[in-house]
This record gives sequence, structure tokens and C-alpha cells, in this order.
Amino acid sequence: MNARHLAALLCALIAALGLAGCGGGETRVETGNREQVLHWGNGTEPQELDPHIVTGMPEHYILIALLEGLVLKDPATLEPIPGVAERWEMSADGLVYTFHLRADARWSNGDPVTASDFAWSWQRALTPSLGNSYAYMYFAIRNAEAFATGKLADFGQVGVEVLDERTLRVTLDHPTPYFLQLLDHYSMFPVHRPTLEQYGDPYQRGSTWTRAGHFVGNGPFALDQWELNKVVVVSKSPTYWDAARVKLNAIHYYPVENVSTEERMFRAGQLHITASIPPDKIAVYRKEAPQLLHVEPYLGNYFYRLNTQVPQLADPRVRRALAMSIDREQIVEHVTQGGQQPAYTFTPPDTLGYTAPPGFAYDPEGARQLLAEAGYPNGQGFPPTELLYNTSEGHRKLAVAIQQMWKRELNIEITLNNQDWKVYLDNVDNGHYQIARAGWIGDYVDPNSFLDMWVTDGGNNRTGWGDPRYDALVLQCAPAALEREARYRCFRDAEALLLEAMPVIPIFFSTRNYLRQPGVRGLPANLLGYPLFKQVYLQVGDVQSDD
Amino acid sequence: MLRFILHRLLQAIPVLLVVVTATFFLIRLAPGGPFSADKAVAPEVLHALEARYRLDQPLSAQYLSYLGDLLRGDFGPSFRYPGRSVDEMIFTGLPATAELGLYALLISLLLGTAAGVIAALRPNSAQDYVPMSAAMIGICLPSFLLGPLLILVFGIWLDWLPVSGWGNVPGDKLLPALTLAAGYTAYVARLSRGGMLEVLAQDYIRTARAKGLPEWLVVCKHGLRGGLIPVVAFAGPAFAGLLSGSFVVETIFQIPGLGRFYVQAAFNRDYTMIMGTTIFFAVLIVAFNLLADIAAVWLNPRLRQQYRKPAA
Amino acid sequence: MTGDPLAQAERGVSLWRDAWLRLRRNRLAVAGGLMLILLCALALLTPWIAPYDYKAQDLALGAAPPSAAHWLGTDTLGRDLLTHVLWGGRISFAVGFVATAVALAIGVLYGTVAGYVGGRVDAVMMRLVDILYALPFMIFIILLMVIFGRNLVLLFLAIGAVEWLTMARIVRGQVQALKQQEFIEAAVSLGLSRWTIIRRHLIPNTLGPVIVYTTLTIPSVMLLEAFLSFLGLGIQPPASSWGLLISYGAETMEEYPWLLIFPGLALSLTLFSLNFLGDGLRDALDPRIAKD
Amino acid sequence: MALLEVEDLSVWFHTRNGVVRAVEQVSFSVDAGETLAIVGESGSGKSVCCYSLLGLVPMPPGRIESGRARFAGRDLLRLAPRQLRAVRGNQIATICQDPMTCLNPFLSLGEQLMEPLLQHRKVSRRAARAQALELLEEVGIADAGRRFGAYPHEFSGGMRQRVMIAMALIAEPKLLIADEPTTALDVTIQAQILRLIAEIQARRNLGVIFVSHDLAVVADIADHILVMQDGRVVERGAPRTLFRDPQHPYTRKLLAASRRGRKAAPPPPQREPVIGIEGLRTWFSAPGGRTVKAVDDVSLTLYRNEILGVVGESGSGKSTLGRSILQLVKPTAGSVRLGGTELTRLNESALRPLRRHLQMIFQDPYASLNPRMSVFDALAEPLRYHRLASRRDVTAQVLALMDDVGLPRSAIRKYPHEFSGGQRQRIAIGRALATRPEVVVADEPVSALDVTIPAQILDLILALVARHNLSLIFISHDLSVVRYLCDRVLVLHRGKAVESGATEELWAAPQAAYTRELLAAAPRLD
Repeated sequence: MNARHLAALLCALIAALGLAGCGGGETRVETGNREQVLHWGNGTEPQELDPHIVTGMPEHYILIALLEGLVLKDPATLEPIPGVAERWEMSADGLVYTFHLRADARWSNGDPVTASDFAWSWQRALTPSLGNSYAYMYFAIRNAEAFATGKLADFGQVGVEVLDERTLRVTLDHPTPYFLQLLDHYSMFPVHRPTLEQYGDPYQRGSTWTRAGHFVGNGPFALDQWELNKVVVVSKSPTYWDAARVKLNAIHYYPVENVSTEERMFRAGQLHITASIPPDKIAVYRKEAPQLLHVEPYLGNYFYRLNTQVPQLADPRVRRALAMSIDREQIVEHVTQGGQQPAYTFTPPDTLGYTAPPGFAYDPEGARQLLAEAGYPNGQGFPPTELLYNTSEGHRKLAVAIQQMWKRELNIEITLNNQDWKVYLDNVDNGHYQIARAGWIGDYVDPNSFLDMWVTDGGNNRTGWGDPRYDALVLQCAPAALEREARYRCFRDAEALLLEAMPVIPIFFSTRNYLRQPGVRGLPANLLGYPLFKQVYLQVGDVQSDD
Repeated sequence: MLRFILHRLLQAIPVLLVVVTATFFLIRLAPGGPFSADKAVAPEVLHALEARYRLDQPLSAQYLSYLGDLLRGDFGPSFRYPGRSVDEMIFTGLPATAELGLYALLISLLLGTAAGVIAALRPNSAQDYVPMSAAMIGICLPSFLLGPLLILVFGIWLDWLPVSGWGNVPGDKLLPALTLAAGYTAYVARLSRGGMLEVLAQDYIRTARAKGLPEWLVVCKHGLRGGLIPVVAFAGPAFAGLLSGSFVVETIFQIPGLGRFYVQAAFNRDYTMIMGTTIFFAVLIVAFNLLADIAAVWLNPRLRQQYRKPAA
Repeated sequence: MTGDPLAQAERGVSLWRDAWLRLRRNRLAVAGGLMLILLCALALLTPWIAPYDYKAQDLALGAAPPSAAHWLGTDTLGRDLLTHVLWGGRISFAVGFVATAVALAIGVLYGTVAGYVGGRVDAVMMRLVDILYALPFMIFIILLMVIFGRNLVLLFLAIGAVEWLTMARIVRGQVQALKQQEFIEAAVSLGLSRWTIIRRHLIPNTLGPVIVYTTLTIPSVMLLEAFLSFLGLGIQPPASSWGLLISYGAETMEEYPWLLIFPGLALSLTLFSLNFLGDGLRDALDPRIAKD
Repeated sequence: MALLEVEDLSVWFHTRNGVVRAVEQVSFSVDAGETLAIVGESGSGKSVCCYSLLGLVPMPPGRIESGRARFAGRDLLRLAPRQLRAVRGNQIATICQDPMTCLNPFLSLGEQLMEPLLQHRKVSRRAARAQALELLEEVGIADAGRRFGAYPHEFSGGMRQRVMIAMALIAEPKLLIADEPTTALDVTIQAQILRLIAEIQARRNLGVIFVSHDLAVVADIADHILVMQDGRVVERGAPRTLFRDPQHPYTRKLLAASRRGRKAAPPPPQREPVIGIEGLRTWFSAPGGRTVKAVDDVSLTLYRNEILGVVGESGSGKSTLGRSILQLVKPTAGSVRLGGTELTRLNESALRPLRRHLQMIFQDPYASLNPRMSVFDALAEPLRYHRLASRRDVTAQVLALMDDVGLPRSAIRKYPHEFSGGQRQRIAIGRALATRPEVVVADEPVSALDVTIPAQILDLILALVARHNLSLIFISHDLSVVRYLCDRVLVLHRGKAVESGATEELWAAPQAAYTRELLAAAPRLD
């Protein structure tokens, strides 16, 4: 290789990398504002865009743009508002819902959206071979669980009935006050049968019907482009029944996994809105650009599971001592710093009007006493115990802080152990842990979403704790109650039992913290972080942007 | 030469077979399956998924059917991204990673060689220490640190270059390529310095000077070729290693590349994807080792007749 | 061999003493060596000289820039950074040196045998290296952790088990070149066994490149340790290491730059010291360089 | 007015270990068409002296302390680098000792050949190529067009040196500096190259500075001779006067080294065979399925206390023959018997204990000693390994060996790099003797050594053969050395033994044509 080649190579390289001419110009956000194109930080790459297969938030944000269920939610109040169904009736016993579909509901290829579309889609969603993790969202419907678990082969016996192409009747197993909320979950969205049948077996994974160019939806937006790990682009659908109200021309979803990258993209004007914000940046934004920072209460909590099969944790007094010696005010103020609320109950306050009374308080003195009663005065003789968490900076910080609090208040040594996500899951699932970090996000706004997981041997319990009284309250008392207050009373009693036994230590209630450009309008805060995209628009208000 | 290449290609077959077999069984030993999730998955759902992906069969049967698929060129469907095949994902991610790797390699070769050559011209002087120390910084500044640092300076404070993306706007490839190149630059600089020191002491360099050639021509034309031989030996395996090495850079700069799949597949226990990327990586290693050997022969005419053995 | 004036001037000193003498005259190498000794001493003395208990936190204080009370500032949990850099140095030095030593031992031996024996044995051995290169590293680490549990020794082994591959390649190349030298043929004609030739004649002569590679490996091993810690194999909080401090510091480099700068400086200082010492050692130990 | 006039040139090297005065106050001049020979051992400053004129001495550590070098009206020592570059390769060209190391192995010969032209003359590549081809024909390379793109390693040593000469001449310089241009070549080739230089010099009226360590080589070609020692000119004069009446003792020593006589001692009377070689063949497969017959059907018997010379040019297979006898290379066919044992049938582990009876002394004492083993280690290793010495008396035995080969006892802890070439060769000989061998193969043991050293080593070998009752196979390309040392001679040519016989008989009446050619080509001082 001689010098001439080298020089040529250098030039080619510089040209290829395009060193020349960049910076300045219009940012993506500014262009977007002008053209009504929303640039949305979407966390991870969507696993799929099949509403009956996927399980995550990134998929959720795309699917609610592409598809629409019978009912929508008002983003301000989370109350049901008409979607594909223009109206509906509920029988007096709360078991039968009749939905009247609007005449102008259309698929993006122009086909009308009919009641049998829903019936077929739901049958598909429940078919075992598809492996739909969210099949349980249907289980309020009569016989849906039997069909989904393969005990019942005939979908005709499931409580879904097509009265005519514009009328769908659903019969429930037991009164379910939150049923209408579920209809807005993507697992209950309709899919376009001819498309699914064209691109493979509709009852198996691995179909390509969700690709751009194949996808047929009924939502306010249609799928334009889906580039792996790069972007998903949806654009305004002209066939949508409410297209006149849709103001955005397009939404670009970016799968930005790294929160720091996302923050930098936001700062450089590449994103209108982020999925989250690095915790350490919250204080900075709060001080320097509070108008960009959004801290919103969220339907989720952060807690530690205690494995009640471990000898030293089998004693509820020890478990309560551990819970009572954590200074949650300090933690939310100095460690998490994201506006979280200290948690002294398991269910977030005001979950659709439900608030449980605090089950305990920060009381180091009382904690020491309980620990002494349990046989470990001043922490003496307390066996070495390990706190397991999946690798993450936030979990680490919290664990280190709490480890120190337990040391200080109870004089017990807790060692920390972080593991990669799947190993952590495996260990927690199999009970190979002593104390393990966890979090929970409600599927719907109802205490049931937080409390039914603690029934004996529940799939998400994983603590080994169980109490027949609790099971009765959650599984029988609450479903049987016809009145909201009576139902909530069952839940309050159940939660009191839970907090007394303390198989889990609630730490704080989550917030959704993210960054948003000032021009993004029509996104009211709500507990679910739920956007109604047809109301969203971009307007760089009366204040002219600087520079 | 042809025989040599054929020989090495033949050797590659058992290598790949061992890699496939070992990886196949190792990943199944790792705790946590592809479908485990935070929210408990219902047993019947799990059964349906396992049946779908043949995970309910005995391991040996799974292995044999996987080998069968492999022979037909089918890497199978991804478990994590059920709508996509592993083949498709590898070939979607490959161009960006290959391009990134190529740029990084070229940058590290250029900068590293430049530093090494400049340093070798006056060993143990400031002209040696300054460029070598600069190159060495690449090791102290791992990409998870250098990337954000470069973005901060050039993307945000100076606003010269985009902070993320790949091929969207001009200039967005420069920072990632530089970031990835940094670590390799130090190695290239050291290797080329050593190589050049040795070559510049050779008699034929004096011959070139005696011909009255200007110094740059002496160094670039007569010195560089021999001095770069150790660099070439390093560059082959290093380029193959860029696939897994580019994970961090791809994540930081939001590049739709293969490196992310390679690492995420392991985190997700996406068995078929792990297998696919690992096999791909193994092929790359074999190929680039071979290429490095061929390049060494190409660079060094003397080696061309070295393949001589005693006739037993 | 023509005009070689220095050779005459340098007569009369033995290799090792001469090496030591020349090393001492190499000011950079001496500075590097002294710095390493200082860092090692600090690491060893940490329990006595660290200004704070490494577990002590002051949540209300949070991340504070350097001050009289905390010379290097505090981290987001209000822990003294100087204390953590000192304790982290212990771990990083142990990991860096032990893991590299493991890699060195395996790599040098393996590479020498492959390079010297050559032929089919070499082919098989090098293909084995290819295989190990190709196996997914993360899965390997996760399995190690699952099978053997978590401890420091395992961490050293895991890192050593990865790093030796490159070392083996380098040494093999070196040995292949050495093998052609007449002194190896001389050793064969003396009737020495292969093992004796490898041990006494080959390995000592591969020192140069090995030293250089080693000085580059130690710092990268220190950073690799952080990655393994994220997978759960490494050390656990509240204990720390430079690798971990740097990766945490990188996350908050804008808000709390001191959390990145000081651990980063410590690592860089080590790298440069090692590098200068390594170069000095290599030059001092190579009689061929000694002549010009 | 002379072409080049050098006055009072001093070049010193300022190293960390002090100042080395490589060239001290040297003056000389060269006229067009005239040849100046500078003769001396390595380290005498003869090369430094020439290269410093062209600024080719590395600076630092080198520094020109004083002097003038007038060439074409300018002082070379005071030219700016750019001006000096215009002189180099253009008006003053150089030929160096070993064309293998002086030609760039990575570039084709044609490319290297054209370089000076492209650099100094405004010519197109095409014109340069034409001129280069023409010149290649002139220096005697047939079929130049086809070989233009070949690489140095594809040429033989003599051919390479021809290319080197062509490269030096291509820009039509006025002065040629030839630094030991024939030292690395075989005798017959050496004669051709010397003739070539002389012809070209005459044709082009070149001034030539011919640097050599061998007075015999320069005898025929030099107009003036400069003898240098330790950086100083110790004697100068026309060859005839210098040879007839050398003034300085050093000159006399050099002359003695070039005028080696015949073997003094008569051949040993008793004829006890030690090693018998029958039909030995060592073939290598080369690329393209060819077979290189390095040793082809050689038979010989070596008797006790005898020195057998093996003579041949490079590539004749003499080294391979030596290595095949020692089983360092596995022969393809034939038999090698040591005592009653057939060595070719033994595998490596069976061979290992026998190896101590068969030892080798290598050509290059720099390469054949482990740079990281002290004299003690190098000599003690075989003693210990073969259990020839107990732990207690190993030091005594090492010291005895050192006495034997003439190494000072004080050097026992030193390392090879601290010794001169001759002393290193003594270490290597000591190592070979340590195992108390019966047969020693010495492969060109003195050809890498300086002028005055071989005599000492050869005398040492003679003494040791007698003292230890050795049988020695002495491989060499240098006929004078062989005649001085050997009882019998075997002439190898292309792997085959063309002639063998008692040394003086062979010298007196060579039978084979090849032997005659060989003997005729050897430079002589008389």
C-alpha cells in the first residue's frame, strides 16, 4: 500500500462518513411540528405487531394507533368512551353486555368492521396454539377460560354472540366492573381475518401479516414502515371512522433501549417525547427545564418479595420488622428522586376510588422490638440473608440504601446479589431466593389487578405465602359483590391481611417520568400513561421558539 | 495456495460443528427460558409455545432437527420476535454492523498506523510519546464512555453532528465509527510502531534513502508494507470481533445492527437467534482468520513460496 | 554485521543486571514502576487509610462535588468517593493482575506448544481457539455463575479463560518465528526433549510481545470485570471496583462529572504506568535492542 | 581535481554509554575512473565513513564532528537534506553487502529499479521501464522483460546483486560506493560480479569506493587501498606496494588471513570408520508439485580423528547433508550408521540419547545461541541433561570447557550479546563439545566471522579435534579455509557428490570440471 492509496482511502473515508456539512438546520422535532409528525421514543423494538401475541408497552403504543377495540378510554378520566361500538348496554345483573357497532367503522382496506370480525378475532386470541399470554384478559367472559385452556373445543359455548353484523352480545361469568376497560386492551382488539388467512396460519406464530404492506387495521393510523431496530412509521388512515378528528399526519416510533441515548436524542431535537428519563437527570431538568419534565402518577408499585419458605423469613414479625425499618421518605426524596410516593399499602391510592388504609408505618423502634420478639434481639443470630435484584442502576441504588438502613436500624447483614433478568426470573419463579426486588403494573385500573396475584399459589405470588381467608375475600367476596363499596370492602379486608402477614414489602408507588417537547398537545396525564392518539396534535404555542 | 485455502475450509467444518453442538446444549443449560416473563405465563400458554418451537421434544431430537434445518440453510424462527426468521434478522442487521465495523477498522488502521509510524520515526522522543499516549487513551476510554462523551461534545454542545441514527442524515456515521475504532486504534498503534521500528532498521530502508527518495516515500512505500504485517495479522480476528464488540456502540447510537441481536439474544434466551448469530460469528472468525493469512501472503511475497514441507 | 560501535561499549554486564540498569535509566519506566508501587501500596493499606467506612452513606447529602470533608466528592448515595476509589482499587488490582496472570499462564503455554509442535497438533489446537472465540461469551459466564455460584476466584478464572485466547495466538506466532532460529536446532541436536526446549528456550524469548500485550490486557480486564459484575458474576455492592465506578460515572458524566473523572484517572494512571514500565521492561530484557 | 575529496572526516556516536569514535580524521580522494578500496574489519569504521558522506548514518546517535567532503564543487557534509537527496542515487550511488536485505522484499525488482530514475529525472514510467530493461541486459540478466515484475526472493544471490548494481547505475552516477558487494556471494559469482563492476567502471568512467574486509578481493581491482582500524586509517598505498611491504602490523595480520596455506599436519594414519553414509537422499516437495533434490544419493565414510571438508556453493545441498547426517532433517532415503546403529530408522525419542554423540556447530553464532542464556547455562545444560556432570562438579566442568575453547573464566555469567562473534563461536563450540561427541558437523563456522578471527577459530578446531579424538565434517564454501583445515574433501554440486579425495591431491589435480571452475574462481593474493 503506497501513499497514494492511503490518501485516496482517507478521502473516501471522510466522504463516506460525511464529515462535511451538518449541524444547524432544522431538527426532526421542528420539521415534525410543521408537518404534524410525532416522533415518539418507544423503549424497545416491538416483538410483533400482532395484538394477540405481544405483551409489552412499546407494542401497546403502536397497536392503539393501528387498531381500535369496541370501547376507548377518555385519556383525562379513563372513563369508557365509544370506539368501534357507538353505544352499549349492560344488563341489570352486570353479566350481559350488548354492543352496537357503528356503521362507518372500516378496515384500512375499506372493508367494514363487523361483529363477526370481533367474534372471530376473539376466538383466535383464545386459541391455545397461538400462545397468547394475555388470554386471561378474556376470562371474565363465560367459558373463555375453558376454551383457552383447551377444556372446551366449541367456541359457540363461549359467551360471545353475534346478533347481527352490527350487534355483539357478550355474556360474563361474574359481574366485572372493569370489563369495559379491558376492551381497550390490545389483546381484545379485532384483526382482519382475510389478511391473516392470506399470510399464513392465523392460529400459529410466525405469520407475516403484520409487516408493512400486509397489515390491515381499523385504527386511526395505518402501518407505513417497520424497520427492525430503527423505526416504525404509522400514518393517518383515511378510512378511519373518526378521521376528521385525527390531527397528526404520522407517528414515528423509535425503539431506543438506552435511556441515556433517548435523553440525548430528545435534547438534540430528535424526539418529541421519551419513554422515560435517566433518574439522575430528573433533578437537573426540574431545575433547568421544568416545562420539559413530566412526572405523572402511574398505576404501579415497587416492592420486595420475601420468600416465606426461608426459615428466618417465615416469621411474620421478621417480615414486618424489615418493612418497618425502611425510611421510605428518605428513599423517594434522595434515592429515586422521581416524585414517587412512599408505599404503606400494596394497592396504589385512589385506584378507581379505592384507597387502602396504611398497613404499617416507618417505626424503627417497633421494628427492633418485633425482631427481638422473633428471637433476634439487636439482630443477633440473624442468619445471613441475600437480597436479589435484576441488574439495573436504579435497583442497585435502592438495594444499597435499604441494605444500609437494615444494618443501621436492625443490625442485620443483608448481602446483595444482582443477576441478569432471565436468571433472576428463573430464581424467583422457582423460589431460589430470600428477598427479591419486584415491581407490578396494573393491567387495568382496579384493585383486583393488584390483589388477585397474592392468592395461594397464584402464578405471580412466588412468595410461598397463602391464606384461605385472603383467597376467599379476593376470589369470592369481591366478585360476588354487586356494589362498588361492598366490593372494595372485601379488597380492604384482604389487603389488611396481606399487610399484616407482609410476604411483600411495599416500598413506593411508581411515577411515569418522561420528557416532552412543549409543542405536544392533547396528552393529559393519567394513571396508565394512556394516549388517545386521535386527540394528539403538535402546536408550538404562542411562545416563539428561541434561537 | 489454493490447496491451503481448501485445507483450511475443510478444517472449518469440524470447527463449526463443535461450535453448533456446544452452543446448542450450553444455552439450554442456562437458567431462564425464552418465554419466561415478569408476569407469570399460564402453563397452557407455555405448553403451546414449547410445542410450537419443538421445545417439548427430547433434547437429542431437537438437536437433530435443528441440524437438519441448518443443512437446508434455515436458521429457524426467532423466539423473541415471532414474526421474523433468524435469517431475515441477521441479514437485516448485517449491513449496518458491517459498515460500522469497516469504518471503525479503517479509522483505527489509519489513525493507529499514523500514530505508530510517527512514533517509530523518532523512538523515545516526544514525537513517540505524544501520539502513542493519544492512541492509548482508547483503552482507558471504553466505548460506553467515549460514545456519550463524543455525543455530548460534538452532538450537543457544539451541535456539529447528529447524536444518533445510522444513514438518516449525513454525518451520523462518524461518531459511532470513531467510538468503535478507539479501542482498536491503541492496538494498531502499538503493533505498527513495533513493526515499523523493526522495518526501519532494515538495510533496504537505507538503500531507499541512498536512492535519494524523500523521507515520506521511504517510509510509506518501502517501510509501511513490511511494518504493517503484524497489523494485518491482528486486523483479521479483530474485524470478526467487531460483531460482538459493536453492541455497545449500536445501543448508544441507536444503530440497527447485528451486535445488538447477538447480545440481546443471549439476554432474551432467544435460542435460535443465539445459534444463528453464533454460527454467523464463527463463520466470520474462520473466514477472517483465513483472509488475514491470505492478506499476509499477499503483503509478503516471500511467504508465497513458503508452503514447502519435507516429502516424508 | 557491520559497524556496531555500541556493542563494544556495553561489554561486561550480565543480562538481568544490565536490564535492571537500563530500566533504571529509563526515566519513564521508573516513573511508571514507582506509580504502580504507590497504587499497590494504597490498595494494600486501604483498610487503614480510607477516610470513611465504605458502607457509610449520607442520603441527604447525595452527590456532592469535592470538598474538604470529601476530597473527591461523594456519589449519589452520599458515599465518600475517595474511599470507594481506594477500595475499588484493591479489587481492580487483584482482578487485573490475577486474571491476567491466569491468561498469561494458559496462553503462553498453549501458544508455545501449538507453535512449536506445529503440524496437525497446531491445527487442532488453533481450531480449538477459534471454537472458544466463537462460543457466546455471555452464555458461558451465566453458566459459570449458575454452576459454581458467585465468587472472586471464579471471576478471575472466567476472565483469564477468555483473555488467554489472544495471548495464545500472539505467542504462537512468536514461537513459529523463533522455531526457525538456529539455537532451537542447536537445542534439538543436544538431544533436549521438547518440553525442555519449550521451557528453557522458547518461552523466555517470547517475553517482549507478551509483556506489551499484558500491559494492554490488565486495564481492559479491569473494565471487563464491570461487565461480569452486571451479569452477576463479579463483585456485589456495596463493594466496588474501578470498572464499576467508571460505568456508573459514565451514566452521570454530565451531572456529577467527578464520579467519572477520578476513577477514570485512576485507571488511566495505571494503564500509562503499566505501559511505560512494560515498554521499559521489554527493551531492557531484549539484548537485540540493547545493541543499537 | 579529484571527483571526491574527503578531508579530516570524524564521525562519533553519542550513546548513553559514552562516545564511540567510529571514524577519526580520515582523509582520502577518488578520481573518475579510479577505484579506492577501504579495507578493515567490522567496526573499523569503513562503512560508517562512506555512509556518513551521504547522510545515511542515523543521527542521533551519530554526529559528524569535523571534516569536509568536496564533490562537484560542494561540501557534501554541509548540504541541506533536500540537496543531499538530490545527490543520493543520482550522482553518488551505493551497492550494499547483502542484496537480500538491501532490496525491499515487498516490492518488485522492476519497481525498485525504476525508482531512482523517477525520482531524479523527469521521465515517464514507460521511459524509465525501457531504460531499466536495457540496463538489466547490460548487467547480464537475460529475459529481463519477463522478470521485471519478479520479487527479490525469486532471484539467486548473484542475480540480486546484478539488479542492485543496475539500480545503482540507472541514474548514471559519477561515483559508486560498493559496500562489501561480494561478501555474501559464492566464489564463482563473486568473480563475475567483480568483473562486471570493473567493466562498467571502465565503460562509464566511474569513480568507485570499494569497501571490503578481504584484501584478496580488492587486490585485482583497486588503484588505491586504505586500511582502517578502529576508525583510523592505519596504512594506505597502491596494492602492489602494500602487499609487498606492509608497514602496519594490522595490515600484515589482514594479509595473513587472506593468505592461508595448506594443512600443516599429515592425515591421521589409522582408518577407523566412525560414521557411514550410504545412498543418502533428502528431497523436499516444492510448490507446483516439484521436488527439490537437496541431497541426492551421497555416500561417504568418516574416519576417526579425520576432518572431512564438504565444499560447494550455496544451494549445493551441503547444509542439508550435514543436517541429514545429524537427523535434524529426516532423510528421504539411504542409511546413516553410527557405530552399529542405523539412525534413519529411529524415532525422535529413541534418537534423543544418541544425539549427544553427534553435535553441530552452526554458521551464525548470533542466531545459534539463546540470547537469554548465560555461558554457564548454555554449557551446563547439555552436561546436566545427559547427566555428564553431577550437581557438584558441573561448574568445574563448565570451567574446563571454557578453558578448552579459550574463553576467559571470568565470562561465565555473561550473556551471548556481550561477546564478539568469535567468542560466541567459541561458546557454540564449547556447547558442542560438552556432550563429548564422536562426530561434529561444523556448518560454515567461520564464514560469519571477521577477517582475523577465523584463523583463531580454525586453529582451535584443529587443536580440539586432536585433543578429543573427534571426527569432524567441515562444511564451507571457502576453499582456502578447507585447504587449511581438512584431510579429505568432498565437492557437492546440486545435491550430488561430484568429486572427493585427499585435499592436496584434489588441489593439485582436480578431476571434475566443476571443481576446476571452483578452484579457479577463488581470489588469491599472489
